[in-house]
Amino acid sequence: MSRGGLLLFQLLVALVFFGLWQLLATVPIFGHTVLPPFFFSTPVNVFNRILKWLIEGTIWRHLLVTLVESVLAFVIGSLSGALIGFWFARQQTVAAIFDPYVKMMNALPRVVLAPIFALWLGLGIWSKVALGITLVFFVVFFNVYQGVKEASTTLLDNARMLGMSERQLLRHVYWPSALSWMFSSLHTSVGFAVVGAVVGEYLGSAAGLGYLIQQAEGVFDVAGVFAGMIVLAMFVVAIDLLVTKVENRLLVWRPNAGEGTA
Amino acid sequence: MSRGGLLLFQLLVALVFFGLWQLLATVPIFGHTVLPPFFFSTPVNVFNRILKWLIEGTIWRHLLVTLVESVLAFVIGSLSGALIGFWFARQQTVAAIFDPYVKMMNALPRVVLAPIFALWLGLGIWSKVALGITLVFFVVFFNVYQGVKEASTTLLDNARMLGMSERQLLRHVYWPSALSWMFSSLHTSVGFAVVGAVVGEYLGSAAGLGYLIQQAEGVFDVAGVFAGMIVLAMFVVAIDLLVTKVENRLLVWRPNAGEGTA
Amino acid sequence: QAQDKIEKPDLVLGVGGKSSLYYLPLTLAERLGYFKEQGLNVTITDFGGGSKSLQSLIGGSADVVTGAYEHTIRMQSKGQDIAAVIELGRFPGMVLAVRKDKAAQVKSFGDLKGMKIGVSAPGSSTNFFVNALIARDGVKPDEVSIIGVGTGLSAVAAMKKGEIDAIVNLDPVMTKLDQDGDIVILADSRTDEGNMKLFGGNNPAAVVYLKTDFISKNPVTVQHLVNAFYKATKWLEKATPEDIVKTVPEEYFLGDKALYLSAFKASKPMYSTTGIITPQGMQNGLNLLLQFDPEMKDAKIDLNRTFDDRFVKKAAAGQM
Amino acid sequence: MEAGVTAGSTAVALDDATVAFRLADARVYTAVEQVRLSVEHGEFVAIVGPTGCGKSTLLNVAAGLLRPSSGTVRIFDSPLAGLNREAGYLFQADALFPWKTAIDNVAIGLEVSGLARAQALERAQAWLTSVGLAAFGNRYPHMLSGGQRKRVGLAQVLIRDPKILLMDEPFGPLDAQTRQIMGNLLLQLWSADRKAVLFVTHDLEEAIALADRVVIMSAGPHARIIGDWRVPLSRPRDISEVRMEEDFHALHREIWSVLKDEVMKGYAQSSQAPVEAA
Amino acid sequence: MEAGVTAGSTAVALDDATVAFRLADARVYTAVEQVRLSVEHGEFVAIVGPTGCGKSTLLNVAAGLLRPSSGTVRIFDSPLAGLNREAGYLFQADALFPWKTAIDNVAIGLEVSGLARAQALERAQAWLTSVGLAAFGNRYPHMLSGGQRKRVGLAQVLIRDPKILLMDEPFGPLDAQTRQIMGNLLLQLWSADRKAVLFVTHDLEEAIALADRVVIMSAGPHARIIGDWRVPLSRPRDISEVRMEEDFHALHREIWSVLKDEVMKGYAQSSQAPVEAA
Ligand SMILES: Nc1ncnc2c1ncn2[C@@H]1O[C@H](COP(=O)(O)OP(=O)(O)OP(=O)(O)O)[C@@H](O)[C@H]1O
Ligand SMILES: Nc1ncnc2c1ncn2[C@@H]1O[C@H](COP(=O)(O)OP(=O)(O)OP(=O)(O)O)[C@@H](O)[C@H]1O
Ligand SMILES: [Mg+2]
Ligand SMILES: [Mg+2]
Repeated sequence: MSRGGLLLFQLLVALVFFGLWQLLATVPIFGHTVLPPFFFSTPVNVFNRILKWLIEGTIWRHLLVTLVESVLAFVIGSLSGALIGFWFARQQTVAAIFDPYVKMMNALPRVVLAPIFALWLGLGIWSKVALGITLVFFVVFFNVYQGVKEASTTLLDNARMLGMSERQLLRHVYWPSALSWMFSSLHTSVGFAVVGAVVGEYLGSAAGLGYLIQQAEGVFDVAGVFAGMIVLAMFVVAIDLLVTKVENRLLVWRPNAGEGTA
Repeated sequence: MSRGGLLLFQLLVALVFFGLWQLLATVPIFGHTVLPPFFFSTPVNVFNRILKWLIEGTIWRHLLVTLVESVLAFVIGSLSGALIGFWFARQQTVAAIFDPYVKMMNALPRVVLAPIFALWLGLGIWSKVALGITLVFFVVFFNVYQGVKEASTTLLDNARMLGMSERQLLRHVYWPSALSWMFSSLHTSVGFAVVGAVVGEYLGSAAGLGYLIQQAEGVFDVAGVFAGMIVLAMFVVAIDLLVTKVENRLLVWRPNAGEGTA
Repeated sequence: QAQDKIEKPDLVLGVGGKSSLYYLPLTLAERLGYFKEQGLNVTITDFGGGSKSLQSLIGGSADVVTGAYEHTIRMQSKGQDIAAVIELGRFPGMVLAVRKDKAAQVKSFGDLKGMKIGVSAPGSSTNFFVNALIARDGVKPDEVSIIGVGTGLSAVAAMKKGEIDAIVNLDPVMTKLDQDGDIVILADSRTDEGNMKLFGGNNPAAVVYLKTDFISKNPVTVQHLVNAFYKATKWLEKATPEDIVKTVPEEYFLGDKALYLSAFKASKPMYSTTGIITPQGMQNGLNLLLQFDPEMKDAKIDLNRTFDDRFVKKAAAGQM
Repeated sequence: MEAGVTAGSTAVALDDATVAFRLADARVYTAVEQVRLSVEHGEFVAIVGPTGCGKSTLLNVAAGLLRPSSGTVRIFDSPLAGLNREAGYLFQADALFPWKTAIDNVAIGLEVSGLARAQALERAQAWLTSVGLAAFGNRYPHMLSGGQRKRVGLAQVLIRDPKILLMDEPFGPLDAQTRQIMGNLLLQLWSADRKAVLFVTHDLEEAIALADRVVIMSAGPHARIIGDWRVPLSRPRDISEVRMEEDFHALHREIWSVLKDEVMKGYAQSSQAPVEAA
Repeated sequence: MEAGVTAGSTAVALDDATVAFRLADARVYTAVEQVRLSVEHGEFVAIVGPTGCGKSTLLNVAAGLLRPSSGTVRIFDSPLAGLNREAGYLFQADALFPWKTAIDNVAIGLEVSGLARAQALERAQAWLTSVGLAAFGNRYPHMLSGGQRKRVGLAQVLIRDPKILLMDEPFGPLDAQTRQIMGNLLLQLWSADRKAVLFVTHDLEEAIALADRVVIMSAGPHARIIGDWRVPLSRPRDISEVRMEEDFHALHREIWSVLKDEVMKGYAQSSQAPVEAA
């Protein structure tokens, strides 16, 4: 499908979605409103709110805070996830010993940890970044770990026979073969980084989209809540586009549909 | 390393961890307690609490509730993630159109959605299961989607030439080649399913480990909070062992270190 | 006898933070078996916050909520009919304090200008409380920096770390900080004189509220419910700390029993003894809202619809 | 399509087929150009040519896995759209399913066509025996040697009994003796119901011994068919015996002289830049 | 180890090497048994044997990738522990790095040994030219034909100039003419500094034409070395010319008669259950 056609279809989906929402929130079906506006507001209200934010400019500061937190959480979380994933995959003994602990940590409810983060890191951006990291880290870690273990044994044998040291193996074999694994996890992580930041803000902060959302929720301003979430979503798609760019750049070597015959 | 040796080392790690915790929480260093017991309790207190729970038997009911929620979230989330992942990978047009929306949804802070889940699903286990599903789904989805796309083109060509229909391709090629991707995501998901359930309970419930933790936190009973988290962690390791069993069973065909020469 | 039949013996009760002292009467009614006594089977669901328990009531997943009186006013402006049936707390119990090392600088509320103030959550009643106080000295809400710090450990952590200069919060957070000598209290709405000074009288806090049509459809059920709460209120009025220790689940203060008891002592005056919200109290509650929520300004509020005193009166009559 | 399968009809017909690959930077590499090649029903055609000339590319085109940039492909006189469902294709590269044992790899072709698993396995075992791997049925591919894997692949394709066989160096990693056994097996099958076979090999002797026609390709890029010989040897043949005949050697010499020059040319050419702008 | 590399020393010595693979169900498949094989410094040894007999297994053992179940491996008279760092190994299977272009694949061996990238690329380009792929340097492996990939692999191994060359059917997917060119290239390199070469092939003529010694293996399981011929042809040789000599044909006939029987035996054997309990 052409780029234009695709965009058209995507817009159509959005339109249908918002149309249905407006309909179900305003027109009662069998005397019963499917999406009571008390809980769902209406798209019109939500858009008005976003518009107002944009015009008044109040949103930018909050958006910037959340952006910084998300990007930091994403970068630090995925870097450390990838590094430790690599390390574990190469150090089978270390991996075997720490395996149950990693899994336990992955299961700790981060929300409960918020006070500890606040204690250690204060209420500034770093406690939110920490929350984001705890989500991003595990997604990337498990995938990179598996990706490294999936590297083809033939290629590894060849690489070793070509005289590669452990470090060179990492660079020339493990890293490229774990790349597609890593990128798959990065797509999941982008979302989680933002969730971490927003939830962190939601649990204690002075700015950010999570703060906005919570403030709206406190006064039962559902339009505000949804407006915050929609801004958030837009923003994630923007970051994800970047990740996809990098991915396509790094994975040029793959056979893909685009090639074929002229 | 032998199984026994491994277990020994694992225990050692736990001992060092708890030892350090006890030390830093009770012995002041330069007149300053690194882990003030008000925020961190001490391992001794925490274990006493767990012991008490076990003896009094209060914990079992809560554990069961959380178990049911987690398992449901895990099963439903990963099944639907895998199915929709497969479907998207095979329907490139659908995937292209919905791609940005899936990513947006992945970025919605689930905590904010809690009232909506309560509205739709009531206050029973299902609203917690829903929260778990929203975490598990995306992790599995992105990995299965990528796993299917990574299937070797040579194998696919061969399978097509052998007369496989789309459904047979799924079963005989895509499914086995996406398996290791799926299992990698399942290891991440086990943790997330539990996190979802617990956070759901934490945000509103009448039973479960999350409820226990919340009650404890409300009265500054840090020992209770940590005791809850430790029970939780144990419990995740148990579920994960099951996943690993299934994985080893399904991936027998792989060349592995265990084979080699006699 | 037929009219005495309980229409709906199985009730789901929502609460935001059951273990806090704010909701102690609920815990007592449950622990002392008053619901059972009244032939009710109450499932208590605990939520992360008061707004969530309200939402569950509106959404229909909870039948009754113990929450802030303020919600009944707010919901009227949103076209949702809910009404309180008994008052549990007559004072909000909120306390405003500044960090010890800042105390010298802060002589009046106006001196908070430019400071970082921790509230339980932005948009919550603690937020409005501080807004109201600084407004008296002519400081606008956007001239201070409001930070959400929660109502639990994170609030304590934030103050101890020096992340915030002032805090508005409830017990046990405030008692903890006070005991540890981290703060100097500026305004205390746990006590009679504190409330007189701040609001000129009562300012109803925790109440039991339900949807109005639920009340009219299930009057007997509501009566029994109120009976139970009323009895708990009475029990509490006479309770000594030892009684509390015996009744409240041990987990509630295992963290620090002494702390819990001093917090209880500090908070005791705030519990309602009559269960009745006075008109003065209603007006005080509304005034607080009017001052800061722009959306409330144009709303027409009929305060009489926010509280249905029939049931408490009957319960009180039955008791005596 | 079924109706078109009559003796004498053309099984595979490439008409002026050109395949150009798009490279990076919008450049284009024309692998084969204007290839006109037909395989009659029941005919055994061998393709021989220098490495990299485009033999596999032609098989991919005939299989419907690659659409030619220009020209047409007809299968049993109907234009080919999508996959060639009449064909079985033994790939040059290893294409066994690593998660299936040898016997499952062979049986899969029958299973997907709806045969009960038990029967499929039974016939697969018979096929494994034919290719000399009766005892290796429950090995996964990574536990087999290169030649064993190739033979499993052979059984995998042959068991489905396709009307058209596309084979890309099927006997490459086999020793000379096993090659002959496999060659005889193939001839035997082919003569039983006269399939159309398109057979790529680097072994000219093998090509002559097996085929009705031997087609020679020029070196790429722009590879074309530069020779097409009919093999004058009688059927049925035994591969090892046929090599003793004088006709065999005469033909071999004739083709070889053409082929040798072509390889040298290809060797020289492929050292220059073989691309043009799109 | 460097000290041991003197003319006349033994480059590779397998002594009573037995390799048994553990199968599922604790069964064991003994691929090769009691193999005694040595390659002197500067010697070119070809291994020929029926498919699946254990040729690749022996190379893996010599490369240090597989530890024999019993027996010893000595490289330049030192016992081999871990990888054989003196050897270059051209694998039977495709082992190019799919994420590197052809030239990067060739250059990597130099790069890892610390040579500057620019120089490594320059030398890689020269090697690509030697194997006839000068113009294909910036292609990724999936854009190359089977034979082209093999030649890139060849360049990848040869560029490192290892003292021991292990080659598993290096010329398999090449046409006869290219095979000869590559064969001559290999001989030329080898004679320049007398490497030890262990060369697996299915083409007996090629084995004789290239090697100093031709070793024949019996069919598996329990494959052993059943023949070891010294090739009496003079050096330097030109592969295409050497085939005209009478000695060549005599030796070929002699080896062939042994080999032929062995293949038939292997064919029969491998159809029975070739496993024993562990
Ligand atoms: N995807 C591709 N992109 C670009 N060029 C390609 C691609 N696939 C093949 N080629 C080129 O097309 C030519 C023909 O390739 P093909 O695989 O058909 O050769 P072949 O005759 O089978 O060679 P061999 O005998 O070595 O297998 C080669 O030069 C190859 O480099
Ligand atoms: N991992 C393994 N597990 C079990 N058996 C194996 C394994 N690897 C190889 N074998 C068996 O060992 C024998 C020798 O294999 P090898 O690959 O060395 O044969 P080869 O001589 O190289 O054959 P070819 O000429 O076909 O490549 C074969 O019968 C094979 O099935
Ligand atoms: Mg080819
Ligand atoms: Mg081999």
